[in-house]
Amino acid sequence: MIRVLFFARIREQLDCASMELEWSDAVRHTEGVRAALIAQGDARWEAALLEDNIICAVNQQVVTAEIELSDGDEVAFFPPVTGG
Amino acid sequence: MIRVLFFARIREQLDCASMELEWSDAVRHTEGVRAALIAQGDARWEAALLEDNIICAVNQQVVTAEIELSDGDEVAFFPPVTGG
Amino acid sequence: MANLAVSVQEHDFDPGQLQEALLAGASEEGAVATFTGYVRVNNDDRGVSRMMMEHYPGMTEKSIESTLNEATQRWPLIAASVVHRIGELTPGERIVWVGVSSRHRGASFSACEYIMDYLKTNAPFWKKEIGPDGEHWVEARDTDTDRARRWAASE
Amino acid sequence: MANLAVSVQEHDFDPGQLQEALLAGASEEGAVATFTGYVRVNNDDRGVSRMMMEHYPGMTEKSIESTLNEATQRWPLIAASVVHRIGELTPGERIVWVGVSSRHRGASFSACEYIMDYLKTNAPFWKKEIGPDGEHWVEARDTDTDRARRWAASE
Repeated sequence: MIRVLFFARIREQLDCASMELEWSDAVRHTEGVRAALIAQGDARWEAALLEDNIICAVNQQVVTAEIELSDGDEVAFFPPVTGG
Repeated sequence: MIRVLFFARIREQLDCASMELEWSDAVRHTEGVRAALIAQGDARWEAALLEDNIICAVNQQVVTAEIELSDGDEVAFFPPVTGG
Repeated sequence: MANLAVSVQEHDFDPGQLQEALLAGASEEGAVATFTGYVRVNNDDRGVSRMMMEHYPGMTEKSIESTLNEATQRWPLIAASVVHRIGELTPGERIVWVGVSSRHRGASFSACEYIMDYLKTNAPFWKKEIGPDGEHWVEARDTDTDRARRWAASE
Repeated sequence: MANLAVSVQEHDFDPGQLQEALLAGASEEGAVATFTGYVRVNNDDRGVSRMMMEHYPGMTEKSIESTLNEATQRWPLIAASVVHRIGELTPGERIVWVGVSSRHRGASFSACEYIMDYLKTNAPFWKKEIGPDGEHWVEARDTDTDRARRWAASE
Protein backbone atom coordinates (compact mmCIF):
# COMPACT_ATOMS: atom_id res chain seq x y z
CA MET A 1 0.00 0.00 0.00
CA ILE A 2 1.14 3.54 -0.76
CA ARG A 3 -0.23 6.30 1.43
CA VAL A 4 -0.66 9.56 -0.49
CA LEU A 5 -1.01 12.99 1.15
CA PHE A 6 -1.98 16.37 -0.32
CA PHE A 7 -1.43 19.75 1.28
CA ALA A 8 -2.55 23.37 1.05
CA ARG A 9 -3.82 24.57 -2.34
CA ILE A 10 -3.46 21.07 -3.88
CA ARG A 11 -5.47 19.56 -1.03
CA GLU A 12 -8.24 22.12 -1.61
CA GLN A 13 -8.21 21.69 -5.39
CA LEU A 14 -8.59 17.93 -5.02
CA ASP A 15 -10.84 18.19 -1.99
CA CYS A 16 -8.72 15.37 -0.61
CA ALA A 17 -6.17 15.32 2.22
CA SER A 18 -5.05 11.69 1.93
CA MET A 19 -5.79 8.43 0.18
CA GLU A 20 -4.34 4.95 -0.18
CA LEU A 21 -3.24 3.18 -3.34
CA GLU A 22 -2.99 -0.59 -3.36
CA TRP A 23 0.57 -1.87 -3.78
CA SER A 24 1.18 -3.01 -7.38
CA ASP A 25 3.77 -2.79 -10.12
CA ALA A 26 2.02 0.34 -11.37
CA VAL A 27 3.02 2.31 -8.24
CA ARG A 28 6.60 1.06 -7.90
CA HIS A 29 7.92 4.56 -8.60
CA THR A 30 6.75 8.14 -8.00
CA GLU A 31 5.67 8.79 -11.58
CA GLY A 32 3.54 5.64 -11.41
CA VAL A 33 1.80 7.04 -8.35
CA ARG A 34 1.18 10.32 -10.13
CA ALA A 35 -0.26 8.46 -13.17
CA ALA A 36 -2.47 6.26 -10.97
CA LEU A 37 -3.83 9.32 -9.17
CA ILE A 38 -4.61 11.08 -12.45
CA ALA A 39 -6.26 7.91 -13.84
CA GLN A 40 -8.60 7.55 -10.86
CA GLY A 41 -9.67 11.22 -10.77
CA ASP A 42 -11.29 13.83 -12.96
CA ALA A 43 -9.68 16.72 -14.88
CA ARG A 44 -8.92 18.59 -11.61
CA TRP A 45 -6.51 15.81 -10.64
CA GLU A 46 -4.65 15.96 -13.90
CA ALA A 47 -4.38 19.77 -13.71
CA ALA A 48 -3.22 19.77 -10.10
CA LEU A 49 -0.74 16.92 -10.32
CA LEU A 50 0.90 18.03 -13.57
CA GLU A 51 1.51 21.58 -12.39
CA ASP A 52 5.04 22.77 -13.10
CA ASN A 53 6.02 23.64 -9.59
CA ILE A 54 4.28 20.89 -7.64
CA ILE A 55 6.62 19.27 -5.11
CA CYS A 56 6.75 15.54 -4.37
CA ALA A 57 8.07 14.07 -1.13
CA VAL A 58 8.66 10.40 -0.34
CA ASN A 59 8.70 9.39 3.32
CA GLN A 60 8.86 13.07 4.23
CA GLN A 61 11.88 13.88 2.06
CA VAL A 62 11.56 16.02 -1.06
CA VAL A 63 12.48 14.13 -4.24
CA THR A 64 13.43 15.98 -7.41
CA ALA A 65 13.68 12.98 -9.76
CA GLU A 66 11.60 9.84 -10.17
CA ILE A 67 12.50 7.33 -7.47
CA GLU A 68 11.52 3.74 -6.68
CA LEU A 69 9.02 3.05 -3.93
CA SER A 70 8.46 0.19 -1.50
CA ASP A 71 5.21 -1.13 -0.12
CA GLY A 72 4.20 1.08 2.82
CA ASP A 73 5.88 4.27 1.61
CA GLU A 74 4.30 7.69 2.13
CA VAL A 75 4.13 9.99 -0.91
CA ALA A 76 3.06 13.63 -0.63
CA PHE A 77 2.25 16.31 -3.21
CA PHE A 78 2.22 19.98 -2.30
CA PRO A 79 2.84 23.50 -3.67
CA PRO A 80 6.02 25.50 -2.93
CA VAL A 81 6.27 26.18 0.80
CA THR A 82 5.48 29.59 2.31
CA GLY A 83 6.22 29.34 6.04
CA GLY A 84 8.31 31.61 8.24
CA MET B 1 42.03 76.58 26.09
CA ILE B 2 42.13 73.01 24.75
CA ARG B 3 40.66 70.28 26.92
CA VAL B 4 42.55 67.01 26.53
CA LEU B 5 41.15 63.60 27.55
CA PHE B 6 42.83 60.20 27.83
CA PHE B 7 41.09 56.84 28.02
CA ALA B 8 41.74 53.21 28.99
CA ARG B 9 45.34 51.97 28.71
CA ILE B 10 46.64 55.43 27.70
CA ARG B 11 44.94 57.02 30.72
CA GLU B 12 46.57 54.45 33.01
CA GLN B 13 50.01 54.78 31.38
CA LEU B 14 49.90 58.56 31.86
CA ASP B 15 48.08 58.35 35.19
CA CYS B 16 45.97 61.20 33.81
CA ALA B 17 42.31 61.27 32.70
CA SER B 18 42.17 64.89 31.55
CA MET B 19 44.12 68.13 31.46
CA GLU B 20 43.88 71.60 29.97
CA LEU B 21 46.33 73.33 27.65
CA GLU B 22 46.30 77.09 27.38
CA TRP B 23 45.21 78.34 23.97
CA SER B 24 48.25 79.43 21.90
CA ASP B 25 49.64 79.17 18.38
CA ALA B 26 51.46 76.01 19.47
CA VAL B 27 48.17 74.13 19.90
CA ARG B 28 46.38 75.36 16.77
CA HIS B 29 46.39 71.85 15.32
CA THR B 30 46.27 68.30 16.62
CA GLU B 31 49.98 67.59 16.11
CA GLY B 32 50.78 70.76 18.11
CA VAL B 33 48.69 69.39 20.98
CA ARG B 34 50.51 66.09 20.82
CA ALA B 35 53.92 67.88 20.83
CA ALA B 36 52.89 70.12 23.74
CA LEU B 37 51.79 67.10 25.77
CA ILE B 38 55.07 65.28 25.10
CA ALA B 39 57.07 68.40 25.98
CA GLN B 40 55.37 68.83 29.36
CA GLY B 41 55.69 65.15 30.40
CA ASP B 42 58.32 62.52 30.92
CA ALA B 43 59.32 59.59 28.68
CA ARG B 44 56.04 57.79 29.39
CA TRP B 45 54.17 60.58 27.61
CA GLU B 46 56.33 60.38 24.53
CA ALA B 47 56.00 56.57 24.41
CA ALA B 48 52.22 56.62 24.89
CA LEU B 49 51.42 59.50 22.51
CA LEU B 50 53.65 58.32 19.66
CA GLU B 51 52.25 54.79 19.63
CA ASP B 52 51.40 53.58 16.14
CA ASN B 53 47.77 52.74 16.74
CA ILE B 54 46.77 55.54 19.10
CA ILE B 55 43.51 57.19 18.03
CA CYS B 56 42.85 60.94 18.19
CA ALA B 57 39.35 62.47 18.37
CA VAL B 58 38.46 66.16 18.13
CA ASN B 59 35.13 67.19 19.61
CA GLN B 60 34.18 63.52 19.88
CA GLN B 61 34.86 62.69 16.23
CA VAL B 62 37.81 60.52 15.24
CA VAL B 63 40.34 62.36 13.04
CA THR B 64 42.78 60.46 10.87
CA ALA B 65 44.86 63.40 9.63
CA GLU B 66 46.18 66.53 11.34
CA ILE B 67 43.38 69.10 11.64
CA GLU B 68 43.13 72.70 12.83
CA LEU B 69 41.70 73.43 16.27
CA SER B 70 39.76 76.33 17.78
CA ASP B 71 39.92 77.70 21.29
CA GLY B 72 37.64 75.52 23.45
CA ASP B 73 37.98 72.32 21.43
CA GLU B 74 38.11 68.92 23.10
CA VAL B 75 40.90 66.56 22.00
CA ALA B 76 41.04 62.92 23.11
CA PHE B 77 43.67 60.19 22.78
CA PHE B 78 42.79 56.54 23.21
CA PRO B 79 43.73 53.01 22.11
CA PRO B 80 41.70 51.00 19.56
CA VAL B 81 38.22 50.38 20.92
CA THR B 82 37.12 47.01 22.31
CA GLY B 83 33.44 47.31 23.21
CA GLY B 84 30.50 45.11 22.31
CA MET C 1 27.59 18.68 20.03
CA ALA C 2 25.37 21.68 19.73
CA ASN C 3 22.08 21.73 21.60
CA LEU C 4 19.26 21.70 19.04
CA ALA C 5 15.53 22.18 19.57
CA VAL C 6 12.49 22.40 17.29
CA SER C 7 8.93 23.16 18.28
CA VAL C 8 5.91 23.38 15.96
CA GLN C 9 3.02 24.65 18.03
CA GLU C 10 -0.34 26.44 17.98
CA HIS C 11 0.30 28.62 21.01
CA ASP C 12 2.26 31.87 21.11
CA PHE C 13 5.84 32.05 22.45
CA ASP C 14 7.89 34.54 24.45
CA PRO C 15 11.16 35.56 22.70
CA GLY C 16 12.78 36.55 26.01
CA GLN C 17 12.02 33.17 27.60
CA LEU C 18 13.19 31.32 24.50
CA GLN C 19 16.50 33.19 24.65
CA GLU C 20 16.91 32.21 28.31
CA ALA C 21 16.15 28.57 27.44
CA LEU C 22 18.70 28.68 24.59
CA LEU C 23 21.41 29.61 27.11
CA ALA C 24 20.40 27.08 29.78
CA GLY C 25 23.15 24.68 30.70
CA ALA C 26 25.92 26.30 28.67
CA SER C 27 28.39 28.96 29.77
CA GLU C 28 30.81 29.51 26.90
CA GLU C 29 28.65 31.69 24.70
CA GLY C 30 29.57 35.23 23.85
CA ALA C 31 26.89 35.79 21.24
CA VAL C 32 23.20 35.14 20.66
CA ALA C 33 21.48 36.12 17.40
CA THR C 34 17.72 35.80 17.15
CA PHE C 35 15.05 36.35 14.53
CA THR C 36 11.33 36.80 15.11
CA GLY C 37 8.86 36.81 12.23
CA TYR C 38 5.47 38.53 12.60
CA VAL C 39 2.24 38.49 10.62
CA ARG C 40 2.34 41.77 8.70
CA VAL C 41 -0.73 43.92 8.93
CA ASN C 42 -0.61 44.91 5.30
CA ASN C 43 0.96 42.16 3.25
CA ASP C 44 1.62 43.25 -0.33
CA ASP C 45 -1.11 45.90 -0.07
CA ARG C 46 -3.94 43.47 0.59
CA GLY C 47 -5.65 43.84 3.92
CA VAL C 48 -5.22 40.67 5.94
CA SER C 49 -7.56 40.04 8.81
CA ARG C 50 -6.22 36.60 9.71
CA MET C 51 -4.04 33.80 8.45
CA MET C 52 -4.12 30.01 8.59
CA MET C 53 -0.78 28.21 8.74
CA GLU C 54 -0.97 24.63 7.48
CA HIS C 55 1.90 22.17 7.79
CA TYR C 56 2.93 18.57 7.10
CA PRO C 57 3.17 16.99 10.55
CA GLY C 58 6.34 14.99 10.98
CA MET C 59 8.07 16.24 7.84
CA THR C 60 8.08 19.78 9.21
CA GLU C 61 10.08 18.83 12.28
CA LYS C 62 12.44 16.59 10.28
CA SER C 63 13.06 19.32 7.73
CA ILE C 64 13.91 21.92 10.39
CA GLU C 65 16.10 19.45 12.31
CA SER C 66 17.98 18.72 9.14
CA THR C 67 18.54 22.46 8.55
CA LEU C 68 19.80 22.86 12.14
CA ASN C 69 22.17 19.93 11.68
CA GLU C 70 23.52 21.45 8.49
CA ALA C 71 24.05 24.75 10.30
CA THR C 72 26.11 23.03 13.01
CA GLN C 73 28.28 21.49 10.28
CA ARG C 74 28.98 24.92 8.84
CA TRP C 75 29.51 26.99 11.98
CA PRO C 76 30.75 26.31 15.53
CA LEU C 77 27.41 26.67 17.30
CA ILE C 78 26.63 26.09 20.97
CA ALA C 79 22.84 25.91 20.61
CA ALA C 80 20.16 26.56 18.00
CA SER C 81 16.41 26.56 18.39
CA VAL C 82 13.40 27.08 16.13
CA VAL C 83 9.79 27.66 17.15
CA HIS C 84 7.15 27.86 14.41
CA ARG C 85 3.45 28.38 14.91
CA ILE C 86 0.61 26.68 13.05
CA GLY C 87 -3.14 27.24 12.92
CA GLU C 88 -4.89 30.60 13.02
CA LEU C 89 -2.81 33.78 13.37
CA THR C 90 -3.80 37.45 13.34
CA PRO C 91 -1.79 40.48 12.11
CA GLY C 92 0.95 41.54 14.51
CA GLU C 93 1.25 38.05 16.01
CA ARG C 94 4.56 36.21 16.16
CA ILE C 95 4.91 33.34 13.67
CA VAL C 96 8.48 32.10 13.94
CA TRP C 97 11.50 32.42 16.21
CA VAL C 98 15.07 31.34 15.50
CA GLY C 99 17.81 31.65 18.13
CA VAL C 100 21.47 30.69 17.78
CA SER C 101 24.30 30.91 20.31
CA SER C 102 28.03 30.68 19.71
CA ARG C 103 31.30 31.96 21.13
CA HIS C 104 31.77 34.66 18.50
CA ARG C 105 29.12 36.71 16.75
CA GLY C 106 29.91 35.85 13.13
CA ALA C 107 28.73 32.24 13.53
CA SER C 108 25.50 33.26 15.29
CA PHE C 109 24.55 35.87 12.70
CA SER C 110 25.29 33.65 9.71
CA ALA C 111 23.63 30.54 11.13
CA CYS C 112 20.49 32.45 12.18
CA GLU C 113 20.04 33.88 8.69
CA TYR C 114 20.86 30.52 7.06
CA ILE C 115 18.27 28.73 9.19
CA MET C 116 15.58 31.29 8.29
CA ASP C 117 16.45 31.11 4.58
CA TYR C 118 16.23 27.31 4.54
CA LEU C 119 13.13 27.22 6.70
CA LYS C 120 11.41 29.61 4.27
CA THR C 121 12.21 27.48 1.23
CA ASN C 122 12.28 23.93 2.64
CA ALA C 123 10.04 23.48 5.68
CA PRO C 124 6.55 22.33 4.62
CA PHE C 125 4.37 25.18 5.88
CA TRP C 126 1.73 26.97 3.80
CA LYS C 127 0.11 30.31 4.59
CA LYS C 128 -3.44 31.13 3.63
CA GLU C 129 -4.43 34.77 4.06
CA ILE C 130 -8.02 35.64 4.84
CA GLY C 131 -9.04 39.24 4.22
CA PRO C 132 -11.99 41.39 3.13
CA ASP C 133 -11.57 40.12 -0.47
CA GLY C 134 -11.80 36.46 0.52
CA GLU C 135 -9.05 33.95 1.16
CA HIS C 136 -6.05 32.93 -0.87
CA TRP C 137 -2.90 30.85 -0.55
CA VAL C 138 0.25 32.94 -0.35
CA GLU C 139 2.55 32.37 -3.34
CA ALA C 140 6.19 31.43 -2.78
CA ARG C 141 8.54 34.37 -3.38
CA ASP C 142 11.44 34.10 -5.81
CA THR C 143 13.50 36.29 -3.50
CA ASP C 144 13.28 33.56 -0.83
CA THR C 145 14.60 30.98 -3.28
CA ASP C 146 17.38 33.37 -4.30
CA ARG C 147 18.33 33.97 -0.66
CA ALA C 148 18.58 30.24 0.03
CA ARG C 149 20.68 29.72 -3.12
CA ARG C 150 23.32 32.18 -1.86
CA TRP C 151 24.34 29.63 0.78
CA ALA C 152 24.77 26.86 -1.78
CA ALA C 153 26.98 29.16 -3.88
CA SER C 154 29.22 29.89 -0.89
CA GLU C 155 29.75 26.21 -0.02
CA MET D 1 11.79 58.00 9.56
CA ALA D 2 12.96 55.01 11.52
CA ASN D 3 12.65 55.02 15.29
CA LEU D 4 16.17 55.03 16.76
CA ALA D 5 17.25 54.59 20.38
CA VAL D 6 20.61 54.37 22.17
CA SER D 7 21.21 53.64 25.84
CA VAL D 8 24.60 53.42 27.59
CA GLN D 9 23.93 52.18 31.10
CA GLU D 10 25.38 50.40 34.13
CA HIS D 11 22.33 48.26 34.86
CA ASP D 12 21.39 45.01 33.16
CA PHE D 13 18.67 44.82 30.50
CA ASP D 14 15.96 42.34 29.51
CA PRO D 15 16.15 41.27 25.82
CA GLY D 16 12.47 40.31 25.76
CA GLN D 17 11.37 43.71 27.08
CA LEU D 18 13.70 45.52 24.68
CA GLN D 19 12.15 43.62 21.77
CA GLU D 20 8.66 44.65 22.95
CA ALA D 21 9.80 48.28 23.21
CA LEU D 22 11.31 48.11 19.72
CA LEU D 23 7.88 47.18 18.33
CA ALA D 24 5.89 49.73 20.33
CA GLY D 25 3.90 52.14 18.20
CA ALA D 26 4.57 50.45 14.86
CA SER D 27 2.50 47.79 13.13
CA GLU D 28 4.09 47.22 9.74
CA GLU D 29 6.98 45.02 10.77
CA GLY D 30 7.32 41.45 9.62
CA ALA D 31 10.83 40.91 10.95
CA VAL D 32 12.93 41.59 14.05
CA ALA D 33 16.60 40.58 14.24
CA THR D 34 18.42 40.92 17.54
CA PHE D 35 21.90 40.35 18.86
CA THR D 36 22.94 39.94 22.49
CA GLY D 37 26.61 39.91 23.51
CA TYR D 38 27.68 38.21 26.75
CA VAL D 39 30.86 38.23 28.84
CA ARG D 40 32.51 34.94 27.99
CA VAL D 41 33.61 32.78 30.89
CA ASN D 42 36.85 31.75 29.28
CA ASN D 43 38.08 34.46 26.95
CA ASP D 44 41.01 33.32 24.81
CA ASP D 45 41.94 30.69 27.43
CA ARG D 46 42.53 33.16 30.24
CA GLY D 47 40.22 32.83 33.22
CA VAL D 48 38.21 36.03 33.63
CA SER D 49 36.63 36.70 36.99
CA ARG D 50 35.26 40.14 36.10
CA MET D 51 35.49 42.91 33.56
CA MET D 52 35.44 46.71 33.65
CA MET D 53 33.91 48.49 30.66
CA GLU D 54 35.19 52.06 30.26
CA HIS D 55 33.72 54.50 27.74
CA TYR D 56 33.98 58.08 26.49
CA PRO D 57 30.76 59.73 27.72
CA GLY D 58 29.09 61.76 25.00
CA MET D 59 31.17 60.42 22.14
CA THR D 60 29.89 56.89 22.74
CA GLU D 61 26.25 57.88 22.21
CA LYS D 62 27.12 60.08 19.19
CA SER D 63 29.11 57.30 17.59
CA ILE D 64 26.31 54.74 17.98
CA GLU D 65 23.65 57.21 16.78
CA SER D 66 25.74 57.90 13.71
CA THR D 67 25.99 54.14 13.01
CA LEU D 68 22.21 53.78 13.39
CA ASN D 69 21.65 56.68 11.01
CA GLU D 70 23.95 55.12 8.45
CA ALA D 71 22.06 51.83 8.78
CA THR D 72 18.74 53.58 8.05
CA GLN D 73 20.31 55.06 4.89
CA ARG D 74 21.30 51.62 3.68
CA TRP D 75 18.22 49.58 4.58
CA PRO D 76 14.48 50.28 4.93
CA LEU D 77 14.26 49.97 8.72
CA ILE D 78 11.26 50.61 10.95
CA ALA D 79 13.18 50.81 14.24
CA ALA D 80 16.69 50.17 15.57
CA SER D 81 17.92 50.19 19.14
CA VAL D 82 21.24 49.67 20.92
CA VAL D 83 21.84 49.14 24.63
CA HIS D 84 25.43 48.91 25.87
CA ARG D 85 26.54 48.40 29.45
CA ILE D 86 29.45 50.09 31.20
CA GLY D 87 31.16 49.55 34.55
CA GLU D 88 31.76 46.20 36.23
CA LEU D 89 30.53 43.02 34.53
CA THR D 90 30.95 39.36 35.45
CA PRO D 91 31.16 36.29 33.15
CA GLY D 92 27.83 35.26 31.69
CA GLU D 93 26.38 38.77 32.02
CA ARG D 94 24.85 40.58 29.05
CA ILE D 95 27.00 43.42 27.65
CA VAL D 96 25.26 44.64 24.52
CA TRP D 97 21.92 44.33 22.74
CA VAL D 98 21.07 45.38 19.19
CA GLY D 99 17.53 45.09 17.83
CA VAL D 100 16.31 46.01 14.35
CA SER D 101 12.81 45.79 12.86
CA SER D 102 11.79 45.99 9.22
CA ARG D 103 9.10 44.69 6.87
CA HIS D 104 11.27 41.95 5.37
CA ARG D 105 13.96 39.91 7.07
CA GLY D 106 16.91 40.73 4.81
CA ALA D 107 17.09 44.34 6.00
CA SER D 108 16.85 43.38 9.69
CA PHE D 109 19.57 40.75 9.47
CA SER D 110 21.98 42.92 7.53
CA ALA D 111 21.43 46.06 9.60
CA CYS D 112 21.78 44.20 12.90
CA GLU D 113 25.13 42.72 11.85
CA TYR D 114 26.28 46.05 10.38
CA ILE D 115 25.47 47.89 13.61
CA MET D 116 27.39 45.34 15.70
CA ASP D 117 30.38 45.45 13.35
CA TYR D 118 30.56 49.26 13.48
CA LEU D 119 29.91 49.40 17.19
CA LYS D 120 32.82 46.98 17.74
CA THR D 121 35.26 49.06 15.72
CA ASN D 122 34.00 52.63 16.21
CA ALA D 123 32.19 53.14 19.52
CA PRO D 124 34.65 54.29 22.22
CA PHE D 125 34.38 51.47 24.74
CA TRP D 126 37.34 49.66 26.28
CA LYS D 127 37.30 46.33 28.13
CA LYS D 128 39.65 45.52 30.96
CA GLU D 129 39.65 41.90 32.09
CA ILE D 130 40.46 41.05 35.67
CA GLY D 131 41.40 37.43 36.37
CA PRO D 132 43.63 35.27 38.58
CA ASP D 133 46.73 36.48 36.68
CA GLY D 134 45.96 40.15 37.26
CA GLU D 135 44.25 42.67 35.02
CA HIS D 136 44.83 43.63 31.43
CA TRP D 137 43.22 45.70 28.69
CA VAL D 138 41.67 43.63 25.94
CA GLU D 139 43.43 44.14 22.59
CA ALA D 140 41.41 45.08 19.53
CA ARG D 141 40.91 42.12 17.17
CA ASP D 142 41.92 42.36 13.52
CA THR D 143 38.92 40.18 12.65
CA ASP D 144 36.63 42.94 13.95
CA THR D 145 38.31 45.48 11.68
CA ASP D 146 38.03 43.07 8.75
CA ARG D 147 34.33 42.51 9.45
CA ALA D 148 33.63 46.24 9.47
CA ARG D 149 35.59 46.71 6.24
CA ARG D 150 33.33 44.24 4.40
CA TRP D 151 30.53 46.83 4.56
CA ALA D 152 32.70 49.56 3.06
CA ALA D 153 33.64 47.23 0.20
CA SER D 154 29.97 46.53 -0.56
CA GLU D 155 29.02 50.22 -0.67
